[in-house]
Order: sequence, then C-alpha cells, then structure tokens
Amino acid sequence: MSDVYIVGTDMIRFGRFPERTVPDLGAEAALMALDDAGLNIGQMQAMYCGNLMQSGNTIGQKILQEIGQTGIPVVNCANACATGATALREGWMAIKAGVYDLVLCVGVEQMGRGLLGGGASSGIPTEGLLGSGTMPTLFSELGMEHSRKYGTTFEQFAKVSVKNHEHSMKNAKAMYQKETPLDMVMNAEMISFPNTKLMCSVNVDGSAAAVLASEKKAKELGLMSRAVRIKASALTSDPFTDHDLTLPDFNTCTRMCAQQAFEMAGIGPEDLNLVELHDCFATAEIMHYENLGLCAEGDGGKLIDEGATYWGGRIPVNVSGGLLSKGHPLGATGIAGVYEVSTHLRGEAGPRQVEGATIGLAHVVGLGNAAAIHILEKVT
Amino acid sequence: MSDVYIVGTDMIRFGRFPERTVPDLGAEAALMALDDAGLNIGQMQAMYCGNLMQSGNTIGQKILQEIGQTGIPVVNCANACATGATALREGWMAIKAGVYDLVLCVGVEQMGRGLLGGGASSGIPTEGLLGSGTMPTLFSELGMEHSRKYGTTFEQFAKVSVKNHEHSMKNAKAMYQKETPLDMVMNAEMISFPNTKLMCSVNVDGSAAAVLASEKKAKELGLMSRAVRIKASALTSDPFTDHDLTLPDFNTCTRMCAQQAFEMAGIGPEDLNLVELHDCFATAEIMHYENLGLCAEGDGGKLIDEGATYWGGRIPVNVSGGLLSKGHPLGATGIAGVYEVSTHLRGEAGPRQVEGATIGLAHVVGLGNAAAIHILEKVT
Amino acid sequence: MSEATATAGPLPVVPYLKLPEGGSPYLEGTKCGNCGAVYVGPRRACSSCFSRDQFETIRLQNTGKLYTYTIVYRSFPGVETPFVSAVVDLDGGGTIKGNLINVDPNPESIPFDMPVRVVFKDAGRKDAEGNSYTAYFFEPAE
Amino acid sequence: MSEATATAGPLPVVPYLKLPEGGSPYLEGTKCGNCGAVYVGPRRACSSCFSRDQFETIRLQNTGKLYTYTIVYRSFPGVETPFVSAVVDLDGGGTIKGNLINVDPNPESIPFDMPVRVVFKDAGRKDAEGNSYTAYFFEPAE
Ligand SMILES: [Zn+2]
Ligand SMILES: [Zn+2]
Repeated sequence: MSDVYIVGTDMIRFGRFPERTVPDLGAEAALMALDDAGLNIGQMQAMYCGNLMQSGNTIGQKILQEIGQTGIPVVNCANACATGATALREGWMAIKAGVYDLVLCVGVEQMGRGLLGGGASSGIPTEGLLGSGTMPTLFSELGMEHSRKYGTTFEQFAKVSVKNHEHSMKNAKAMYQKETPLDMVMNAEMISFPNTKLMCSVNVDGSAAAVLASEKKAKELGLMSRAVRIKASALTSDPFTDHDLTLPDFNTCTRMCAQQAFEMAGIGPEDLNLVELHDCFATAEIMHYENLGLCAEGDGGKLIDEGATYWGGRIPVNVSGGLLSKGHPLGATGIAGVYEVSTHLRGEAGPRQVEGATIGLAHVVGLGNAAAIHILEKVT
Repeated sequence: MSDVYIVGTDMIRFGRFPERTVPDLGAEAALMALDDAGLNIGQMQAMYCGNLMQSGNTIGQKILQEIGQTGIPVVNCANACATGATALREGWMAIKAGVYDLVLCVGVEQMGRGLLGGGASSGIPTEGLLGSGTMPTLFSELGMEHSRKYGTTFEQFAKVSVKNHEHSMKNAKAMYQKETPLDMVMNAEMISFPNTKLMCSVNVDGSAAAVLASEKKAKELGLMSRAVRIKASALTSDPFTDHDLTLPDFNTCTRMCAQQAFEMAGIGPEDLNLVELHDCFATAEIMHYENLGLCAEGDGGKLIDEGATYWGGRIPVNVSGGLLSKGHPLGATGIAGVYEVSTHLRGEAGPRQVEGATIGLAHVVGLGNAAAIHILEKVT
Repeated sequence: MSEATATAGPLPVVPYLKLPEGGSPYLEGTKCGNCGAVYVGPRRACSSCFSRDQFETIRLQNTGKLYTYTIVYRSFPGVETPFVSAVVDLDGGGTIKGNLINVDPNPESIPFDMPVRVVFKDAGRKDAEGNSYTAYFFEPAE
Repeated sequence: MSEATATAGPLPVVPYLKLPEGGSPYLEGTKCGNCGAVYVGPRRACSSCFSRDQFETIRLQNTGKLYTYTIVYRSFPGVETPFVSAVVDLDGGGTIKGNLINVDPNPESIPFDMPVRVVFKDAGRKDAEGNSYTAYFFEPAE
C-alpha cells in the first residue's frame, strides 16, 4: 500500500471571529493549504471535513460552495476534540485504500466563550448538585487522580502553562503572545482546583487544513521536496475500565493509541524530535507525558521540573504554545497540531524551529472518547 | 484490494420512541446486526456511526458504552440524509485500505415531529417572506422543475406514494402498514404543491446496522453463505450548476454518483433486480428514476404510470415502503436501505421477496449535498 | 428628542439587498471575470472555475423569468399561507428565491417562464429592537 | 381540595436513585453475573465482557472511599461555589460522582481514600412544575 504524504498544510491565526461563518473560516484555511501545495480545488478527489459544533450542517460542502464545486465526495466527521484528526485520518484511509490520490482535509471551529460541558437532563439541573460535569472539573479530577498516584503538585501542573505561554511568544499564529510567570499562573483565578484560569485552554475560532497525496501522485506533481510522510495514523476509543463511565478515562485510550502508532511507525518515543499533545488543561499535559512514553510512569511532574519539554530541551512539547496559549478551536485543533509538526519537519518554523527535526508526533484526545495520533516524518 | 462483504445486517422496526435515547436505539440495531452475523462486539476492529441531529455527541462511543468497550476506533459521520450511507462507506474504505478486516457500521436517528428546514438568520425570519426554505417546499419546487421540463403531473407524483404505501403492507418493520388509494393521496392535506401530506416522508426514530468483513475474514469465519458483496460504493457532492446555490441540485450529484457506481460495479441499470432510492418526497422518486437510469430522461412519469416500479414489475423500487411509508430516520436511512437490498439478495425478505434477486442498488441523497450509492450483489 | 433614540431607516432583509441613500433599492451580485458565472452577494472564490481574483461587484437586474415554484400551504407557526415560493432567473444572470406576489396561488395562473419584476417594499416584520426591514418580492411583469 | 392538585412526594434526581415507599432511599445498580462488573443503573449489555443475559439488579452500598475530587470555583451561572465534586468508589462495587459535603473545601482537609457515606436529602432545587427532588451526597464517614 502506498505511503501517504502531506503535500500542503496551513492554518489561520487563531482568534475570535464572531462576525464570520464556519464555512468561511474553513474556506480560508483550505485555500491556504492548497496554495501551500501549489494545487487547486479542481485537482482534489475527495474532501474530509472536521467540525464539531455545527457537525450536522454539512460544513464540508459549504466550504466547497465557497471555493469550488466539482462534485467530489465530502465526508463530515465529528469526534469530540479528536474531530480534526479523525477527518485527517479518514483522508489518509481513503488514499491507503487506493480509492483516491489527492484529498483535502479541513478542520474548523467557531466557539462560544463560556464553560464547555455540563449536561442538561430532564427534571432539575444537576450541575453543582451531583458534582460537576464541566471540562475544567473533569480535568481537575484527573489531575488529582495523578496527584493521588504520584504526588504531583499544583506547582508542577502550573509550570506546564508557564512553558506553553512562553512557547507561544514565538508563534504569530497563536491567540496569545504573552509571558505568564509561575506566580501569575498560580495566582490567577482558580477555576477548579488545581487548574487556574491560565491553566485552561483558550476558546478561540480557527481553522487548519492539509492536502494529502499518494506517493505516486506526490512524485508526479513534483511535490516531494516539501512533503511530509504520515508514518502512522491511529485512533482509539475508551476501553472498559473501572471508573470510565463515571470519570472518563483519557489515559488508557491515549496509551493504546500511542502503542499502535509507534508500532505502525516502527519507532519508539525516544526517536521523536517534537510532540504536539493535547494540553486542553495543564493537568492533562502531565498525564500525556507518561501516556505517550516521553517519561516513565509517574515521572510527569519531574519531566516539567527538569525543563525537558521546553523548546531546546530533550523532547520539546507544544512549541506552538499548545491549546493553552495558541488556542483550542475544537474541530481545527487536530489538523493544527499536524500543521505545527509538519512545519518543523520542513524546517520552516522560523524562530521556534526545533533544529534538525526529522520525526514528530501530533496527539489529540476528546471526551467521549477518542484519541488520535499521527506520527510524521521528514522526507529525505 | 479485497472485496468487502456485508456479513450481518438488521434494523429495528421504525417508530416513535421519545422516551429512549439515541445511543440506546443505536445499540439495539448494533446488537441485532452482530447477532445476524453470529459475531460479538469484541471481534470488531472499528466502528463507524452515522447520526445527524446529535452528531456532535460521540454517539458511536456511547453505543459502545452500552454494548462493549474494547478501545476500537470510532468515527462519527454526519452527511445530511446520506449520513448512514457515509458511515457505511467509510467502513468499506477502511477494509479496502487493508487497515481492518471487521467493522461495525451503525446508523441511528431520533427525530422531532415538525417541519424540517428553514433557516434562522440575524434580523428577521425570512420563511414565508423570501419564499420558503422547508424540505417540502424544496422538493416541490424540484418536482415543478420536472413538470416544467417534461410535463409531469400531480397525479403521476401521487402514484409514487400509492405504490410505496402499498409495498409497506408487507414490511413489518415499516412505520405504517396501510393502503392509501390515489384519491386519498391526492386529497390529503396539501403541504406544498404538488406534495400532499401523504407524499412526504414520515419522521420516525430508527436505527440500522451492518457488519462488514474483508473476503479473507468472511471466509475464515465461515460467513460467506449469507454474505452480500459490496460491488460499488460511491459518494458525491453537488458540482457547480447554475441554480445550485439557490435551488439545491439533487439530480446532478445523484447522476454522477450513479455513473461512478455503475462503472465501479461493471454493470448498468438494466442489470438491477431491485432499487431502494431516496423517496423523501414523492416528487423525488420520479426524478431519481431518471437519475439512476431506470428509464430515459423525462420518462419518470411514464414509468410509474406503467407500474414498472411496483413489486413484480420490471424494476421494483422501494419494496420496503420507502421513506414515504417505512419512515425516514435521517442517520439510519442509508443503512436501512442497504439492509433491505441485502435481505432480498439473501432471499430472506419473506412476503415481499423480489424473486431471484441477485443484484440491487441502495441510494440516498441529502441536502447540502451528498449523494451515496451502494450496489450489492448476492454471493454465488 | 436625543439623537440616540432617533429611528434609523429600514434595514435590508439580506446583506445583498442594497438601499442607497436617495437611490432605488437593488440586489447586488458578483461576476467572475474569468468564466462569467454570476453569484448573489460577495464571493471568496468562483465555485465554477476556482478563480479568486477577477471578481466584479455588479448590480443584478430587476427583471427575470420564473424558473420554478411551489405553492406553500404549510409553513412555520405564524407564517401566513398559502404563498408562492418562487425561483427566478434574473435577466443578465443570477438566480434568487423569493415570494411571488400579486398572483392567484393556483398552478393554472402561474406559467413557467412568466416574466417577473423584482419589487422592493416593507417586509411587514420587525426585529426584536423594533427595526423595520425592506424585502424583495417578485410580481408578474405585465 | 381535589386529588388532582395534591402534591406528590419528592422525585428522585436520577433514575437510579430509588425512593421505596416506607423504606430508606438507595442507589440501584446492575451486576454482571459473568464477569462481576458493577454498573450504576440498568444495562443492555456488559461493557466489559459483552454478556447480555446474566444481569442482576443490585442495591449499591451506602459507604465508599474517595477516589478523586476537585474543588469547583467556577460553574454555571446561579450555581453556588465553591463546592467539592467527588468521585467515590462504593464498597462492593460501583463508582459515582457527586458533591462531597460537610468538609472544608481545601485540599489539606480532603485526603484521598477518605471513607465517605452516601446521604440522601432534598436537592434544594425544584423543576418547572414545582416538584421537589431527593438527591444523594457524600459526607465524611467519621
Ligand atoms: Zn469563474
Ligand atoms: Zn460482564
């Protein structure tokens, strides 16, 4: 089966665009990715679109109505915070199947500004009565689970946010470019212990896109020099675990996904030059250090203490600024992570370039649950 | 590349189940399809779920939480009325890609009872001011476009509904089993000329599922005797046409889709023994006779006049009762059509069996637009 | 009476309906200079030929022909029925949907290709802030 | 006073909270006879072993241990904060989430694995029809 390559990818600068429409935001990234590849929509054979909050509105087709309609198949995917990555993976699958040689994958989201989560049910609202169902609560409970097991501290969690905000200073496409020292992070408004406001991802609007090609087509079009190889694509849901139905388990599905992805790529975590992982809350990043094998079980807190995941460290994590500072437009996040890793592998990341990067990993995981990992490799 | 087979498929009886949940409805069909195959959820390697109205709620994973969680990838697809068919096609794609050998595809929907469509926008509501955006209006305007071109009459459109209601008398899984003579159809409340209430599809809740297998796996499990071969799977969106952005074009995308499907299957419309097509309104069925090549351009009215699409006719269409009488639970409809065709190819359709059926076609098309066609073949 | 409470003039019901001060209302479209496709409202790229940089903003014509229609008897709560929902091909390009007024809502009285005129008048509906709106309608041209 | 206007007793806040007439409230669960997995509420199939026909409806125990928690400072509008959102492993099986009450909302005062008791009392919220509800809460067991 053919290898699959990213031959064009880009993202818009994340921000707040309440006056624009979802298809318009998606169309912008789609055109940018096509431009990056030097291709046009008329050459695309299929389109995969990831959008969560308007997932029933055939957003993919509406994007084509803005940039060109040729009748190609459009698949709209929704998979919680793994929505964009799922759309990308389905595009990868279609090329693997030999059904298409060139597909366009777009992730896009327009967010509200409030708290996500909490479920209305019949009867009376149960938020604050039977505990809390908000996202900050959930990831705080999971952070406390990590504290319970390994003694991880509030300060260690907070350091993640310091790092990712610092990283985003060098990323013009991030929502924020501002430094947040440790005391500022720790003294920010407490949302749900141990996550303060600066330890929660930023709700932003955004879009990102990628053009995928089979090896044959990438060569035929002369696009191999900037191409990035998709060495592995894996997707999992949450297996049964004791607490899962009450306290959704983001760890096990990420671990299974990592194992599958490393096996498919024939490498291990030690071979990675950079990682974009799903830091929807600062607590989550620590958990995923271990889930992705970047350190030993229980050593997540130590890893951030040592500075190993800073730009220039042993294994840079979220050099884009991550969801904590670049922003987290749900359906776009998965493809934005792939864009970030690809940009480093191409040596085009400017001031935040991870020097000599040849292999990187992009991870997302969403409530519900879906974990997705793509391992990308520089073409040499 | 391996052929792909349906090795288990079933649907629940369509109806109104407001007290149940979407995952519960989907779980029921999923278990029925697994039972039909004699397999269990632990053997499935991936799950593709089609649901439209709760498409952002990871319905696929919630179904697994009811029937068994093993951590398999779940992809949630939404594609207007082609939602279920799109989920099935992505499952087919994954087997084609050689990534999986056994996948579960589920389509499910829980509907409201009101009119579908009409767009809220800022400012003032424009329904009834700048024309109408409801589904009955749209398909009435398209019916009138057919009248404009070919002189198709109100009576001819009405005959479609008479036929499909009559067909459903023999389908215990249809929402309705009641005869509706021509005068009853024509004298029913006029919703949007020329579609009366009995010429509009029935909003129902429902679910349908299918287990797909690679040839190797189907043989290994001894499931070939009742297996149905997916001879073609095609999906299109609406290409640019002059009126498309104002009057969505369901014809061109269906025609392109049919052409691609027939080419992939290596057959023509004359080889079909039965067809389940997207009769969301009576007017639509006449259009799709021509779009699918069941008769010459402009002869759709004549085809129903001649009775050729009745059970026992030259090319039986919607022997299940169709969306007009079986019901139309959006996300489930695509897989329910595949279930119907498969059941005939297996010779298990009981009183409505199309005798000697060896090849059939299932078609859906949704606003937005997405047309999907599966051509299925009896394994001999 | 302060300026802040002064009522602004009527607003356009859709963004592509233009209400020039001191001039007549009209519908605005976009024409692709590459392939000639005409769109209602603005465009990011041409859906037909994919060109992005040869767009010209144009004034759509106020005459056209009835392409197709339906007579709507059931609509959302509060919407007066029956009314005619019509799709009109404008002379010079562009297709729009709207209400066809001043006709008997009966298929015999509404022939396909009937020439129609686009007319502008008050929408008869106000928004939550009490603003009034100008809408467009079709009526038979003779 | 007609019977139709008589107020019914409090309703359970979730379907798996049972309020037997003349008995004590309790939480209901399901136990898989094949693999022993315990679920809160009813089940169609066992998520762990896929078995469908060996379920037993059980009464969940009213004691357990604190597995994890957070102190919530920001919630939906109108929800009083701070409160402790706690995940509790019940003795005998089953994990539920709820408010941990009668503790100081401070990490130092809330040790992991702290024994807790499930208590039932009025939810303090009524629905649109004015019905009152019984909810469950956790409190320290000693
Ligand atoms: Zn053009
Ligand atoms: Zn079990």
